[in-house]
Amino acid sequence: MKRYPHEFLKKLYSVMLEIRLFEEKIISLYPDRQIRTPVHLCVGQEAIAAGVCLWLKKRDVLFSTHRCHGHCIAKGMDLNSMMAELYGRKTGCCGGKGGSMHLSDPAYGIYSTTAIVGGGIPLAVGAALSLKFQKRRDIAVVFFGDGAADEGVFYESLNFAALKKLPVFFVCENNFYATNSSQKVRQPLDNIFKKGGVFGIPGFRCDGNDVLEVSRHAGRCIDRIRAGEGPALLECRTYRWKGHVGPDCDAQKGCRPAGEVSRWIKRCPVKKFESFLRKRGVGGDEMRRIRARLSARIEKAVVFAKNSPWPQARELLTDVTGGGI
Amino acid sequence: MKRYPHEFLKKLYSVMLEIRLFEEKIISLYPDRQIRTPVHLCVGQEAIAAGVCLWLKKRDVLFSTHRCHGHCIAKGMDLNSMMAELYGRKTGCCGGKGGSMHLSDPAYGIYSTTAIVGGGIPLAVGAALSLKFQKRRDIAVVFFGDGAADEGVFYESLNFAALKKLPVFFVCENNFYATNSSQKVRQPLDNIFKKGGVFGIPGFRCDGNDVLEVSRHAGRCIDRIRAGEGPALLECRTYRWKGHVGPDCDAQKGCRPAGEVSRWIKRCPVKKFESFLRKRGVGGDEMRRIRARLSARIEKAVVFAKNSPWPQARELLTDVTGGGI
Amino acid sequence: MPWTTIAIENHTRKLAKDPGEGDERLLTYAQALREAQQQALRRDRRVFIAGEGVDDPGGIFGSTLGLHKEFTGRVFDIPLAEAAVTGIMTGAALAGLRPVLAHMRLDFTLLSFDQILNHAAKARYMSGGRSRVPLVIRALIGQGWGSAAQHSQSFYPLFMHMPGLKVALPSNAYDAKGLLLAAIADDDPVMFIEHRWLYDLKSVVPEKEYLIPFGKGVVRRRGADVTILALSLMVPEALKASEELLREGIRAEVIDPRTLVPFDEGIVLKSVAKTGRLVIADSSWRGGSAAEILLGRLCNPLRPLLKKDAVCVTLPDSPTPASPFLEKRFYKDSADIKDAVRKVL
Amino acid sequence: MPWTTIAIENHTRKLAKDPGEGDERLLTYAQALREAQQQALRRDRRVFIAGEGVDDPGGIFGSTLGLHKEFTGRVFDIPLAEAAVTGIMTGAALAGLRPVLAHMRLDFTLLSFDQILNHAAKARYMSGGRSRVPLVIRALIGQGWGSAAQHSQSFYPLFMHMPGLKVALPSNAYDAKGLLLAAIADDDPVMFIEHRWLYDLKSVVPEKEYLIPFGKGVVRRRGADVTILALSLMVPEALKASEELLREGIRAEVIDPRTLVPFDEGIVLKSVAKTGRLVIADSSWRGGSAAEILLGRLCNPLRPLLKKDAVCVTLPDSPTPASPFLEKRFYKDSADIKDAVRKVL
Ligand SMILES: Cc1ncc(C[n+]2csc(CCOP(=O)(O)OP(=O)(O)O)c2C)c(N)n1
Ligand SMILES: Cc1ncc(C[n+]2csc(CCOP(=O)(O)OP(=O)(O)O)c2C)c(N)n1
Ligand SMILES: [Mg+2]
Ligand SMILES: [Mg+2]
Repeated sequence: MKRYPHEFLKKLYSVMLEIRLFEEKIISLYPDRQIRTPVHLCVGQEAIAAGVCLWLKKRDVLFSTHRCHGHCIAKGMDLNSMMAELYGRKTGCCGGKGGSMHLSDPAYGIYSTTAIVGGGIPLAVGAALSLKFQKRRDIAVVFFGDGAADEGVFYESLNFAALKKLPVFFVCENNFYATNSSQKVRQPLDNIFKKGGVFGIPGFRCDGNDVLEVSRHAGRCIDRIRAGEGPALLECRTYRWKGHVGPDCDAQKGCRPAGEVSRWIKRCPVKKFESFLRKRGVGGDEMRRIRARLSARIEKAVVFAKNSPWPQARELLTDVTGGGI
Repeated sequence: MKRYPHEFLKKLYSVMLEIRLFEEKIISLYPDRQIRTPVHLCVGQEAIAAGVCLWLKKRDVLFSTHRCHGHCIAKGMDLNSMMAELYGRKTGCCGGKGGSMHLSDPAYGIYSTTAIVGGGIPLAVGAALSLKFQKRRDIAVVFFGDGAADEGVFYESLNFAALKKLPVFFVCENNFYATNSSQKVRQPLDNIFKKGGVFGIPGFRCDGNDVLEVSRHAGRCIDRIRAGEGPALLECRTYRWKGHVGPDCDAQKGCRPAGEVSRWIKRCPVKKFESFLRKRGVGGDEMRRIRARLSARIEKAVVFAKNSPWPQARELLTDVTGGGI
Repeated sequence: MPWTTIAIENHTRKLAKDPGEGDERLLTYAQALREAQQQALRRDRRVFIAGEGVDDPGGIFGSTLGLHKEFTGRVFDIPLAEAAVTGIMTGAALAGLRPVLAHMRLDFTLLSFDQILNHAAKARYMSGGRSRVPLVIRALIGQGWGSAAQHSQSFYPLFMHMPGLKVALPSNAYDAKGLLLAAIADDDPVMFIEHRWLYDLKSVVPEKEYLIPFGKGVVRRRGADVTILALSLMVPEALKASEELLREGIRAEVIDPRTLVPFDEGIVLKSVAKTGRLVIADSSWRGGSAAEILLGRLCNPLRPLLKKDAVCVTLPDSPTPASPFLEKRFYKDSADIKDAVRKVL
Repeated sequence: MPWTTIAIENHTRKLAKDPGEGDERLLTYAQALREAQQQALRRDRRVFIAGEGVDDPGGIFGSTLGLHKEFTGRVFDIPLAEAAVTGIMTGAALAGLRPVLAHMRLDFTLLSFDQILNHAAKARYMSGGRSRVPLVIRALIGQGWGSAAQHSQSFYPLFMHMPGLKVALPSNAYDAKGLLLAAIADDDPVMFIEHRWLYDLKSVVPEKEYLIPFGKGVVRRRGADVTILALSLMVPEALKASEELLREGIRAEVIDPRTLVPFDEGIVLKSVAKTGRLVIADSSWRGGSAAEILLGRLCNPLRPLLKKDAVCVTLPDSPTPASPFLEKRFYKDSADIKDAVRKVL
């Protein structure tokens, strides 16, 4: 039985739970119609963000997707500014201009979050080029869905990253669907982790609902990348509990086979880790304390957001360009 | 020693030689500045077009590239209309509108020839979709260079073709350069034939300067595809003798390592096959007769082209659209 | 050909008749699109529909709902590979089929601009007219609820600069059906640009098949005081504005060109000859907007007709903001059109 | 910042002074581009140049020739993957570098429109101004010798409808250098559109670094009878036309806006206020051309100034034909501009 430091386990748990609670808070608030931005929730997928970002420093670069809340939280972004962004406020991380799909914060290495499927992949490769160019020892990580593995830029980016041996970590969150399209009707083989092989990029696959397994794989890949050995690809198999967009589950609409969602809910990454933690002597009290602390922080973020001012009308036209020389 | 029917060998030889002589004729005429269109010659690469198209019927579909002369000849297109197209005449296969990079003739299953690298690959997959849809037993073949294996549409197309099990044959003419960029500075691994593997597409590699080897591989792939077993990919390794564009060799400009061109010229596909033919009892006389017949036909095409009228001025604006309903 | 037996709409008959009047059958825009595709699929074995989500429980907001059940294998989902898929549809069209490719958002078509402009739009010309690309690309414009910068673009003006391509911009259910059938019947590639906010609007839609010819605009409302040339979602906004203006005694004439390429210049000039005033209501960005392009094209013939400067109602030159506060200021509606009308009077 | 010490060109000083006059140093357009990049590479460690063929014996028609030798690892060839490479350059720009991406033909940029419009142009806005994309995309327009439909497009008007993007269109060596340095110094993405036929033309180019501000046009030749607003290759054609017209006693004023986004409206209006006549010479397709867009934008302020209808010289609405016979009829030159001038007088 592998030994993990107590603090390590608590950190993992705390990040994963923070994501879960953040998303659940959105679910409970959404009916108020004050969060007016399309939310792509990652409930059920939290272990991946937590297990990967555990190994990242603030200076490392991260690119995400339309389903970005979890990655931003795990990278350390400020909850207040995230929540305010969902509320469209001036104090939001993007000043209210980005919304749920484009959460970003350069201070945490999240320069731009794109909702174009696959679009973030070359951006991350480019950031990695910049890091290498500047001889920084930081890395770039990009999260993307199984849908992005359909897109040509994915392959072009793998090719380029391998060619230039760039410090970039490709993390695929395979939840088996792109909107309502199952992976099977889009890809002839279920082997995303192997797609980098023909470019010489090592690929790994893991249970994306097992945060320890994710962190183990991610840790190894990231060590390799930091050591200058070039890119790596990790496919994490997981499942989204909610509909593609919005706070409801869409299974009853016939979007997914009956029973599939409930089967995956039984494999809840948070619950699974909680029972592991219990076995490792992290007590129920301690977990409850963590949960209470996180809930309070999220509650505070909601209050912050709601009390924040709107952008000013003139800001509609600022930040289009910088004016130039 | 495998036995080949005499007619089979002569057919192969004749097609390959026809391509060579056609390109050489262009080289000799180009200084007259009457062929005013950028010519991308395939001298040195003839065995591939010949070895693949040997197995195609008129109704089969073919897509090509900027370097299309050889493919069009091997598919049976009319030399007169090809040459007239190079001369920009009304009688050209595209009425003078296409030029060297866009030779096409729907009567021979060549619907549109694109000079955008990789652009023809999805077109071929789409044509294959159409063939399958119409329950025709014909297939689509697409030729492309090593450069096209850099492009995302190549992978997207492989994915789609494999997914739908389409009757399409991907033939890569790997001449190790895209303009002056060596494959090495564009691709981390030299394994184009394997790129379909992750989609479940069988891949093969052969000596593209050995017409028998090409035809053997192509024949097997095409049989498979016609039998409804889905796409196949063949990488033929070859070399272009001339510069990327135009009638001259560019090696002395420093575009390629010294000696590389001459090494490949020693591996001339035509000469190589001629010495094989001699061993199989095809006499020098017979070869000379074939050559004379082809030369005469090409000469006739030049006369035809030069004597052909220009398009009419009003044709500048025809064929943009068809007018509609 | 299976298409020659459909009546082409008698253009003049529809003049001044608002869709929605009469006691005939009402359909939503989404239903009309669906019916057009259903009838095309029935009429012509070469027609098929591909697109992300065409066969899912949403059915592209209802516009393809359930069609995959009636037409097995002819209405199918695709990988997220917009570039290749557009090429694949173009190749299928070259080789004899009549594909309809559907995009949930116009924004995603940017991934396929090479296949649209370098390939589909040019194949006929490059082949000297011997090849054809009867391809329809349907794409929706999204709007609102913080869709933000990448899910709400309405850059249809870009398609006005692509020789070989036709562009339809249906503004109501009746046109949606007739233009889509005409687009599918057409031998050239057509960008068929829909607006999500029109999807639930109803108008009278005949059950029979009918084709609306490209390049023929329609006068949606007659009036003598001012001409409003409106595009896509701006058509119902202009109609609303003109109703309200009527209460102030201002009679606006509302013109819907229905297609941007080809464009019906005559109908605009005829109207302005009468009114002497022009407002163009267009929901694309100001710089390089359809409004600027059309005003530039018509600048000379308009000069002697206009009594006052023309006014363009467009989106400002910025990406779409997410915040509802900014979004409200970004978009234009009937109130902006009314203001514009008052300016030109 | 390494850029603040470069003088910004004194706009007014250059007015009415043709590049090419004087006894100073002459460089070709290609050499000027090369010098700009060389100086940028020297000045700023963050600058690098990527592109197919930038380090080959051609060096993008001389414009990057040999730079890879002086700047090891900072001038490099790329795979043929225009979509991802544009994204990669954008990502590198977001993360602190200042990339210059070079395309041999504008046509190939279509593969990267998603990265240009959905990503590079919007990243600043979507981040609320916290991120920047100091990226320059150089692209050449090809012309002639049967380049045909896919190697000769000049669809720069498309980039006029992309908020967040700037567009430069240098017409001579002096501008090529000053605009390229300014584009590299700029914190926003710039489409830098060159014309192959300008590459060998020479003008006076100071050795020192200088920046030409975006959005400031220049009067290339003074004249009181007619204004010719000319773009890119049409600038030298317009100058040729105006010289020949002078022999007929017609004094044309030639205006070069130098950048399309931002666009210097004032310089055009000021000129037309004097001449009362306007010809726009633009080598993009008529439909949706820069000429139509600009005429639409200026339509209102021009109305009281114009004594005669403006005339646009553009390409016809067809793909480029290959045949030299048709090609000659497709392209426009000084003769067409002269005809247009005669029409507006
Ligand atoms: C290029 C592109 N095509 C289509 C869409 C519409 N779209 C938004 S999210 C999505 C599904 C993406 O699936 P996946 O990459 O697996 O991520 P997931 O939503 O499952 O996390 C699609 C198709 C898009 N945003 N971009
Ligand atoms: C998308 C695109 N990028 C760049 C070019 C310019 N170009 C024309 S041919 C060519 C080289 C193609 O190399 P390859 O595919 O290996 O074919 P080859 O010329 O070697 O036969 C390039 C880069 C192009 N036509 N299209
Ligand atoms: Mg998914
Ligand atoms: Mg090659």
